[in-house]
Amino acid sequence: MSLLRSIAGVIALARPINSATTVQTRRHFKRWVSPTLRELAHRVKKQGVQKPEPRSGFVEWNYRSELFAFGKRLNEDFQLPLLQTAFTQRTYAHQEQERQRKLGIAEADLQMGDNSQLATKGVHIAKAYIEAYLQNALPKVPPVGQQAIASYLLSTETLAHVCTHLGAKELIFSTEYPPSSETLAQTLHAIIGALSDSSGVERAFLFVRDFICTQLNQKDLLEIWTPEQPLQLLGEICTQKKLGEPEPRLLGDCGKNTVLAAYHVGIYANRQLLGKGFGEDLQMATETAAIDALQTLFEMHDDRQPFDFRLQLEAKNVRLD
Amino acid sequence: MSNSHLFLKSGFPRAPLQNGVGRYVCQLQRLTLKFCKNNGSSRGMRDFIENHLVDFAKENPGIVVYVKPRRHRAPVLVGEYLNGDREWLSVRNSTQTEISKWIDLLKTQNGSSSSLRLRKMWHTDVPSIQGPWTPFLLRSPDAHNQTYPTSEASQPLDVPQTATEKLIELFKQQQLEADTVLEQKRAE
Amino acid sequence: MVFLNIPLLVRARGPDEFWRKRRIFKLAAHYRSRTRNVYSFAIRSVHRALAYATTGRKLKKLDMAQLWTTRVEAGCQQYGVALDTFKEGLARSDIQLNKKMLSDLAIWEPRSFEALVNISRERAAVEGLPDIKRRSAFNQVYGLSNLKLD
Amino acid sequence: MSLLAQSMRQVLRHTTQRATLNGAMRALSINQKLQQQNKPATIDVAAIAKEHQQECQTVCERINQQVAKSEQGRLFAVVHLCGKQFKVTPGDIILVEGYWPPTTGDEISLDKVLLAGARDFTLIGRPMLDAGLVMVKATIIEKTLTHTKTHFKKKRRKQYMRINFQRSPNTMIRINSIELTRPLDGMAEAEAEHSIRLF
Repeated sequence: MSLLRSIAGVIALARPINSATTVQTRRHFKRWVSPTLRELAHRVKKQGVQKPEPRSGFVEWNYRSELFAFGKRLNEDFQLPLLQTAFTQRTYAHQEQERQRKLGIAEADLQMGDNSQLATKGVHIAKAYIEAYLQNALPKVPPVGQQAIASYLLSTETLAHVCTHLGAKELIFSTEYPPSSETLAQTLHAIIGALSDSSGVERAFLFVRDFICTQLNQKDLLEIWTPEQPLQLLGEICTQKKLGEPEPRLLGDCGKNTVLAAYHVGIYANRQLLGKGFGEDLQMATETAAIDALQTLFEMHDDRQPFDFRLQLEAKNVRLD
Repeated sequence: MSNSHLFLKSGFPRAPLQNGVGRYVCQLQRLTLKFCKNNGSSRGMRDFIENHLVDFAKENPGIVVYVKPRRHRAPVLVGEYLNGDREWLSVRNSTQTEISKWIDLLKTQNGSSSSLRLRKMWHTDVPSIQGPWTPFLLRSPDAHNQTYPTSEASQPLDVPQTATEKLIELFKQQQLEADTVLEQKRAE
Repeated sequence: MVFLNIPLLVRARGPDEFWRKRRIFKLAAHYRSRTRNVYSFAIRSVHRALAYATTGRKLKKLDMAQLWTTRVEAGCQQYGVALDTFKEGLARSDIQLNKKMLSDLAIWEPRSFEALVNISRERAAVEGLPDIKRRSAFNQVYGLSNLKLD
Repeated sequence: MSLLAQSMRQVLRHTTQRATLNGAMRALSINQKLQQQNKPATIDVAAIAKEHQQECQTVCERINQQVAKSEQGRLFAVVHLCGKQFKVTPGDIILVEGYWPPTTGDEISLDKVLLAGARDFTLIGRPMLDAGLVMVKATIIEKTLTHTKTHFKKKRRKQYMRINFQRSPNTMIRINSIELTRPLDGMAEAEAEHSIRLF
């Protein structure tokens, strides 16, 4: 009996196997795949956090076409050698020269330009244009305010943010990777300088407007620059403009002696309402009311005329001294 | 250890670097086409490379295109974006039309959008122009220094006119008309 | 001719079910203890979650619509206008703003909302809609005085 | 009962110097016409119509002056697009779901404007503002597919389970600018040509 059963067993087993062979062999996930992958992942985790390696180290990397695409992406036309110098840092240039000297290459063709002059030119153009733009867009804001906004726009974080989002992180020749925000900011200045050299100052102005000034789109100007002592400043301005002495009045309050007290204070100058503000206590409410009044006087409110980013500023009123 | 990173992230619509405000910049930076030279599943990819890749590269000079033949590996599209996202797309056994469609999608994307659940369909940083509604907006200032309960505020609303009031009103009207008639007589 | 001897036929366990189960485990990663680790538990709660998600997408639209109506009602209550009078007034002066827009205006642009209430109240008065005379419950504190109706 | 919309006059009682007007001229113009039909003859209709006309003209002048001096500040508009209405200001992002022909980089102008407003005035269209009055310019910045939504149906104990995966396309639009192109000119023009706008 057992013999019969074993023969039946073999036949039964044989049938699915050759049926599998007749059907186009379906390739399944092999059973060794998931344990192997798990082991690999475990080893990678054991190695700990790795330093991000540069994209330029990959096999599929062609620097010349990346430069070409960088220019075309922003639909500007650069001269490629100029653009390449804009991307090379001075430290990297020195390092390269030492290495080539060690290899004994003749001193003549050792020159490897770095982006310092281009960067200074770029800084110059960007600063001039941004000041002219702010003067044109926010005429009533005092010079201190315009200066604060301009310095915000030209600060290293904003420039680094813009530079990474233009895709320059991979193209920069610098000693350390990923490039620090100073190198990124300097590279953006160098790109502006290179652009003004290769296709004129007009294009450089448009570039600055389209990529740096647009960071102010729908931005709350109070976050960038809040006047320090709003009340005194308001007093001075009222005397200057002869609006009469500003005096706060309580417009409304609720939950007076509770934790969540709210006071609504309005500031009037000879019976004309200048600004309204809320606050937990009277002092803070008058503070916010004064800031609100200043905002209306300087036209810095959210509901002011929005920035016009399609505006062509003529070169003449951008002082390039 | 929380596993929330495994789940689908949710967020709000954002455009990188205020794209579109100044000028529109195509966000796809690099496109890599990996395929096998003789495997059947890469046939669509091979056709696409022969027929359409050159025109695609000509039309979009801002995108760097890399072609990477690999033996016995599935065909793959990898798109790298300006904000650092990397979109991996397997195009196994797909025809060249499908591949060109997927490449158009990669080209018009701002980043890998398949990993973000949008919670809102619009975004603004300036929601209010006339100032948001506040409880103090419609409160008249003179209501501020009233100490409740005041008699005037505690009257019921829309009480229908009682009969006596109606009568008084009618009588007053008659008085008025009588006076006007008298005046007219005196005027003539 | 393939000679199948016994060691070869010991076991053939077919494809690795790790990948099939992984899809369910990824969706159940944030569940509690056994429903996160045991497949039979996980698949039940995952199916339930996916069903909830599918119906939830429809419910969300209804909830939002309800939220907008309550906000518009609160907005026009300040001016002593009932919601249906308000909507009827707007419809008759063929202003086709939907509920979402009306609630947005009520919150973020109160002056424009006041103008709309004015128009609809004028229209209701002209057309003689029924409950136009009803005064608001908070008349002298809130906005009715703004409208300066008779 | 004075049927004139009080919104013409200063609305906020406390002394805010920002006068609040309502530019609902067309609402008024049609308003008066209706009044004439069901008003008893005793009231002098022409006087009321004249007064309304006067009121509308003053409002329009004030708005035109403000726009001429470009003091109106930021404008917002309610725009009807692909079946949905959006409240937009310059610099906003809106998403349109489903297949939509315009591709990335296109500059379009949205002309189904239902309502436009600023800090001090609101233009309410009935149902839409005139064709060229408000110019809303926008650029298309992204066309993607949404994340994969699972449509899952299951009937317990009936061996019935269906799951469909879906990624619907959507388009992201950046609103560039909203401006008033023509000065407002009261009702005279509104009645004259009711051009049928084909959409």
